[in-house]
Amino acid sequence: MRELTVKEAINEALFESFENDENVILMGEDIAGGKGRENYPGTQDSWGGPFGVTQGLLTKFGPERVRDTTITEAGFFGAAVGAAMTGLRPIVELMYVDFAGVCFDQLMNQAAKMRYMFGGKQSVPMVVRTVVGAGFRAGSEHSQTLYSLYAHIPGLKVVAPYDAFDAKGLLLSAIKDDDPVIFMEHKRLYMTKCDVPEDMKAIPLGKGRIRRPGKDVTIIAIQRMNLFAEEAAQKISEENIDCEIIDPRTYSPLDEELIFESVRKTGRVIVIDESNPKCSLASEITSLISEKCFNDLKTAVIKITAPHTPIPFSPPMEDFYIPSTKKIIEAIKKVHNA
Amino acid sequence: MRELTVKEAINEALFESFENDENVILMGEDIAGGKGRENYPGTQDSWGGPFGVTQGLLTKFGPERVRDTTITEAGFFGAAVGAAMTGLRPIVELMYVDFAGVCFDQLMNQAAKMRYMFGGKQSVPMVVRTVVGAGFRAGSEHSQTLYSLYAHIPGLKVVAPYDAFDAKGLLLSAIKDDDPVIFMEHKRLYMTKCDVPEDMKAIPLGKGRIRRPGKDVTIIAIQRMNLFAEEAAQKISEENIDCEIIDPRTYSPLDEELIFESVRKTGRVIVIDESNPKCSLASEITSLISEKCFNDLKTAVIKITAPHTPIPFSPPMEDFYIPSTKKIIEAIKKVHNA
Amino acid sequence: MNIDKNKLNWIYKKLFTIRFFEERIKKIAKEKSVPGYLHTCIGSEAICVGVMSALSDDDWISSTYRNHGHAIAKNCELKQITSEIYGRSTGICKGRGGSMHISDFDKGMLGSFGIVAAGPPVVLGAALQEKINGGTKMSATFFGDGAIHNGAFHEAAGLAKLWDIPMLFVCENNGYAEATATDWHLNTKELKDIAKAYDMISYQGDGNNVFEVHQITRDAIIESKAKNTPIFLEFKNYRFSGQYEGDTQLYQPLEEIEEAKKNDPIKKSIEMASEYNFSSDEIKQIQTDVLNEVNEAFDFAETQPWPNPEDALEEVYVNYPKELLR
Amino acid sequence: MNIDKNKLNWIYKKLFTIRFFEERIKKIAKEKSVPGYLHTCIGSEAICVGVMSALSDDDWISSTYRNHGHAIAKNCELKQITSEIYGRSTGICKGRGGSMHISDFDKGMLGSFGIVAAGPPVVLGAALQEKINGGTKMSATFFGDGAIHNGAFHEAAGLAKLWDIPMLFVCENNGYAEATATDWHLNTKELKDIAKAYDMISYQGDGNNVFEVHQITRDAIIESKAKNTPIFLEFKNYRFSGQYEGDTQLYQPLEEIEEAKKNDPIKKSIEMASEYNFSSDEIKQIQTDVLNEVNEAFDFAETQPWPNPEDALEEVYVNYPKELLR
Ligand SMILES: Cc1ncc(C[n+]2csc(CCOP(=O)(O)OP(=O)(O)O)c2C)c(N)n1
Ligand SMILES: Cc1ncc(C[n+]2csc(CCOP(=O)(O)OP(=O)(O)O)c2C)c(N)n1
Ligand SMILES: [Mg+2]
Ligand SMILES: [Mg+2]
Repeated sequence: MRELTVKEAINEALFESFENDENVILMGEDIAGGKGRENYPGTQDSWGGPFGVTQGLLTKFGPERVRDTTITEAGFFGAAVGAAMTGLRPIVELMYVDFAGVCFDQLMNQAAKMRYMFGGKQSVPMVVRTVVGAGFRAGSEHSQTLYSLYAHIPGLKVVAPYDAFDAKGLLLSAIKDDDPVIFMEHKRLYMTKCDVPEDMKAIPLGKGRIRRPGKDVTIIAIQRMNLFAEEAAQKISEENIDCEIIDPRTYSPLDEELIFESVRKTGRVIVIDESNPKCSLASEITSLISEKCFNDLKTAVIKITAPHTPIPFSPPMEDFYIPSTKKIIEAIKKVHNA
Repeated sequence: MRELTVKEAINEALFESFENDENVILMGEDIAGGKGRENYPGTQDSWGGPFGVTQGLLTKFGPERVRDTTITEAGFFGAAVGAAMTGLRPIVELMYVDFAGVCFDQLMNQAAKMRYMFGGKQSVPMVVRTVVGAGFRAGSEHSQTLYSLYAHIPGLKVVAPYDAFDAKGLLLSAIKDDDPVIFMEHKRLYMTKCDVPEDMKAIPLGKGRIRRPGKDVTIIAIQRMNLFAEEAAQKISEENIDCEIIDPRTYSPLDEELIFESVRKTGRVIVIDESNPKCSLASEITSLISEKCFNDLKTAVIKITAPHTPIPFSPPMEDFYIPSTKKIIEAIKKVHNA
Repeated sequence: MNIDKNKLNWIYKKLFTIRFFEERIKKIAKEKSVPGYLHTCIGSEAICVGVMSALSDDDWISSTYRNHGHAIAKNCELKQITSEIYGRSTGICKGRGGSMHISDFDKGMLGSFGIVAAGPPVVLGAALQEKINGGTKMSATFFGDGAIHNGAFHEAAGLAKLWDIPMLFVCENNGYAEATATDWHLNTKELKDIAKAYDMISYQGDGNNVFEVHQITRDAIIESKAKNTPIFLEFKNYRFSGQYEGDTQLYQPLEEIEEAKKNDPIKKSIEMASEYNFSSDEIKQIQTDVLNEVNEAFDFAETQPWPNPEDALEEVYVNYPKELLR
Repeated sequence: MNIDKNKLNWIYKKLFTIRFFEERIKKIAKEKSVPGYLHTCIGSEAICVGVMSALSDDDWISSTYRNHGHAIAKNCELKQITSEIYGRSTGICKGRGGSMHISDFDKGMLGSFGIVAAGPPVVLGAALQEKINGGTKMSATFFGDGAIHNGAFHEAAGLAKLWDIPMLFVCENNGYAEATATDWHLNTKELKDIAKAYDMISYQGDGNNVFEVHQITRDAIIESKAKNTPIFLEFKNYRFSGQYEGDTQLYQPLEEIEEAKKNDPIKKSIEMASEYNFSSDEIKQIQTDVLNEVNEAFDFAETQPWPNPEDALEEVYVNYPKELLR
């Protein structure tokens, strides 16, 4: 088997989707680069977005399908909606999810509600690719996750892969999906590697994954938090505590059954989300467990999230902001011993 | 004592705030009306917003402080931020909260984060007044609540009064507050009345209210849901079930202690929110209770929310969408008998 | 102007249908026999019909909350429209949309948006799709004078020009955005000059003259397609209706309304009928037919079944586990 | 042009400070000795300094992520700026902001925004406040060529004109928005023509000539205040830096960069020094002084203490129960 980084896996999924369906197009700021300098060698496709994820698409598929835009997210997100309704399968890039607020209307009120409020005759098969996450020393306006903003809105689907395998499989599905999907890529995971088979298949949306089976404590980890959860589980296994780690991967629809099954087994639960705490995914999952598995719980669920603050720039403060392996280990001990 | 409607109470609070502090200004679309027709008698101040809430302010305080705007929420919300930082206390109107998506950036990334990320030298004392809520047959784009979108964001405060007393007292506080406050008014409550003393005082933000003391079941009701909670509590009292109803009134900061105290007493809890369920206030409050009062709970908390759908127009469907007294009564019985 | 008799018949029929329809809506609004907000378009008939008469049946449009006229002129079923306004299960959106969101994808209506300026970006997308797929459908987005300051309009206009997208930005300048007069809120001398920011071709026309609207639009479509460029159209008229039914309209001076009535688009179209070889009997016949049709649509709607409450859960997504919709 | 010697001294000092500062930043970026993103402004010095030299110390400005030059020209403390970039507790934002958000309210900097076009509306608000309170502070918002298509810019521009707000919209047209060339993304012939949508006065100037920038800005301030109206300024220059440090800049043709170097604003200012009665010795002296100052600032920053981790919880709000910040 070959190893791919998350970045490579996403790039591959994009290439395959472009090849398999000519209705797939991509719009975003500097997703290729070199617009306006077509006459100079070496300028075209020299960017591929700030992380190089979309590089090569322009060269292979041309400027009609790979469209660098101006800084007009409300404009081209709306255009994606209209294009999706009328036959294309647009992918649009929100360069950082922190820019959500300049184009939230087109997703929340148009993409998400049109099928419903206009009588079900059409659908809006579009994908928003966006970059999330702290730990990059990128400051308050380039480090948020904002999962819950999108997950709150009926009509949207929300997906956030942890590793390259899931990234490829889920993006293939997202692009084929007939509903609008927000596909969230974590900037601190782009360079992480794992095996991805050559003939990687689409992974259905709405199916979580048990990243580590265990019997004592259930850890539900949101995207990058799987990294720390695994570290913590590994360490604590030395004390003979056996953790099960569940990565929901899709937050809407959420694979509730997978979560509940594990909770029923362990009765001890930790939910980890690097987002701000209030009305977060962590709140949602915790509330679901407490409602549906009340009698199975042996002790209170522990939520581990960022504090209710913006994301600070300075490393010691940002490290404090992000849930840590240490905090997770403490929580494991606490729920285990309760 | 005199009775006021919520609408009158808000109007009074605005008048008093304008009188007491000349730095208070108001900006919004058609908050006065008649702009451009100043030469014709009867045209000025003939609107006061679509619900007439701000009527009279232009006539009394003039066009410098009461500013009708164009349909540019990102523009004038940003202007409120800059005006607030430099000495004014702007109130801006988001005509319906459903328009949140066209100006979310200025609240989420600027108003909310500036104090923090720019080193704490300034604050942003502004108030966003907005209209929320279903039950008005106003369709998918004029009926949302979106409480949790704002409550999720650190740096914002979120307030939502139920009755005229709270509306006046909380708005007085919100305008005096040095942080950005989202003040949410429910369109189905505007015409409801209650006693409001002539010398009504400001009610501190972050303090909930026990709307009905009781010992058997705790009901935490979000804004208009207090109405149905009271109906349900009234009815069920005939069966000798004694409900305590708590209206948090402020969602950020949330009066957690008041909620926990009641839960410790009853051990049986229902949370009612007319919002969409995922990552909602109901999720947040439920998760807090399950974390902090685990040992006090005698049975699982029941969340009653709208379904995960946009808001349908047609009355039978919209009535189905909104949590009902009937559903609350069933839930009371369920938690009581568990 | 050469317009064939069939089209002329269609034009008069639609003009009267919209007017009769909206008058009936005003009546039932007073009686409060329908739920929710109602935004009627009395005064807009010539713009709705004139533009649509130049478009083909399967061209793409977007509308706003003030959409009855657009829907009627885009040949949506009158009974279904009415039933939707009544919130009935046979409504054009199955009762889920209501008056503000009347829309029929099968008739090329991409949507009726409650959010000011939400339509232009969406229609840009449909037009982009036509361009990419080599399609021939034209695209037109309707919006009001109030939308021209809004960022979403500007972003769509800028992209359309940059990307050489043939489409029409159709602005109905009816003198008011809610309770605010257009002549106050404009920065440019003429509203259409907003297009200068994009070096976009723009034309202005009398929105009360259905034939002028037709001709300007027809020419603009040809030019837009030929030059591969968007075109901005401003049609001036007057908003006789309030912002919504129930609006006291105190901000509209009475003398202004009286003055505007002289240019009522329906009156004008009747005056012009003889130029197009319509006898007054023919016009009356059309009116009678149309009024019957309108009345039938209301009779139909009033008696239609309500949706089931649980229908609220339908068609949120194409695919989503039903049990997770709670 | 008559500029007094003190100001001239200040201008040269600031020009060199910015250049030396950014060159040092480029170096430490290569060595990866500071965390996070760095957006340097080599090539923007004349615009930063020219505009600021026409503003008063307590006038309001906003900047972007590319803010080092604005902060230095607005007289923010060099040591505090540097310390912020290093993420230290003595940084100008206490280490919470970082390079992208360097800002000092006490120096009239309302903010450095990471969101394109977020600044114009905020500065509009400060200018509105001045107008309402009868204040005299001028307001200027800096943004790039990339921002002119964005809705937030358009909304702010439209409101400023409508409300007769004296303020400056200062656009630095440096040829690129990230990896996209300005000459591609413009619809208008000249960037400044975007202001036509608002019938707003606009001027264009050589952004590499600090004295031209100074004069245009000085005149614009006078005109803006006298006419109670916003003014749009476009200054053309070239972005020698990449979008951020580490950017390969492959999309910028080498011949273009070479050509642009001929107009390097620092080179130009040195060439023009004799016109302003500066000897080359005087210039060298200023450079030596300034370089020392820059070096001191970096030496200072490198040795400053880190913030405490829990300081992350400070100053989110003015008032909020601490225990609820979890
Ligand atoms: C983004 C947004 N802001 C505010 C509103 C409230 N609103 C509804 S209609 C309207 C006025 C629109 O005027 P115009 O564009 O001239 O259209 P008309 O009603 O005259 O057809 C406003 C402000 C809205 N629907 N959307
Ligand atoms: C709303 C928004 N969209 C996208 C970005 C990402 N981004 C950062 S800088 C930039 C280009 C800005 O170019 P320009 O305005 O010319 O400024 P310059 O960098 O040349 O100074 C983009 C697209 C952003 N910060 N904000
Ligand atoms: Mg109008
Ligand atoms: Mg630039």
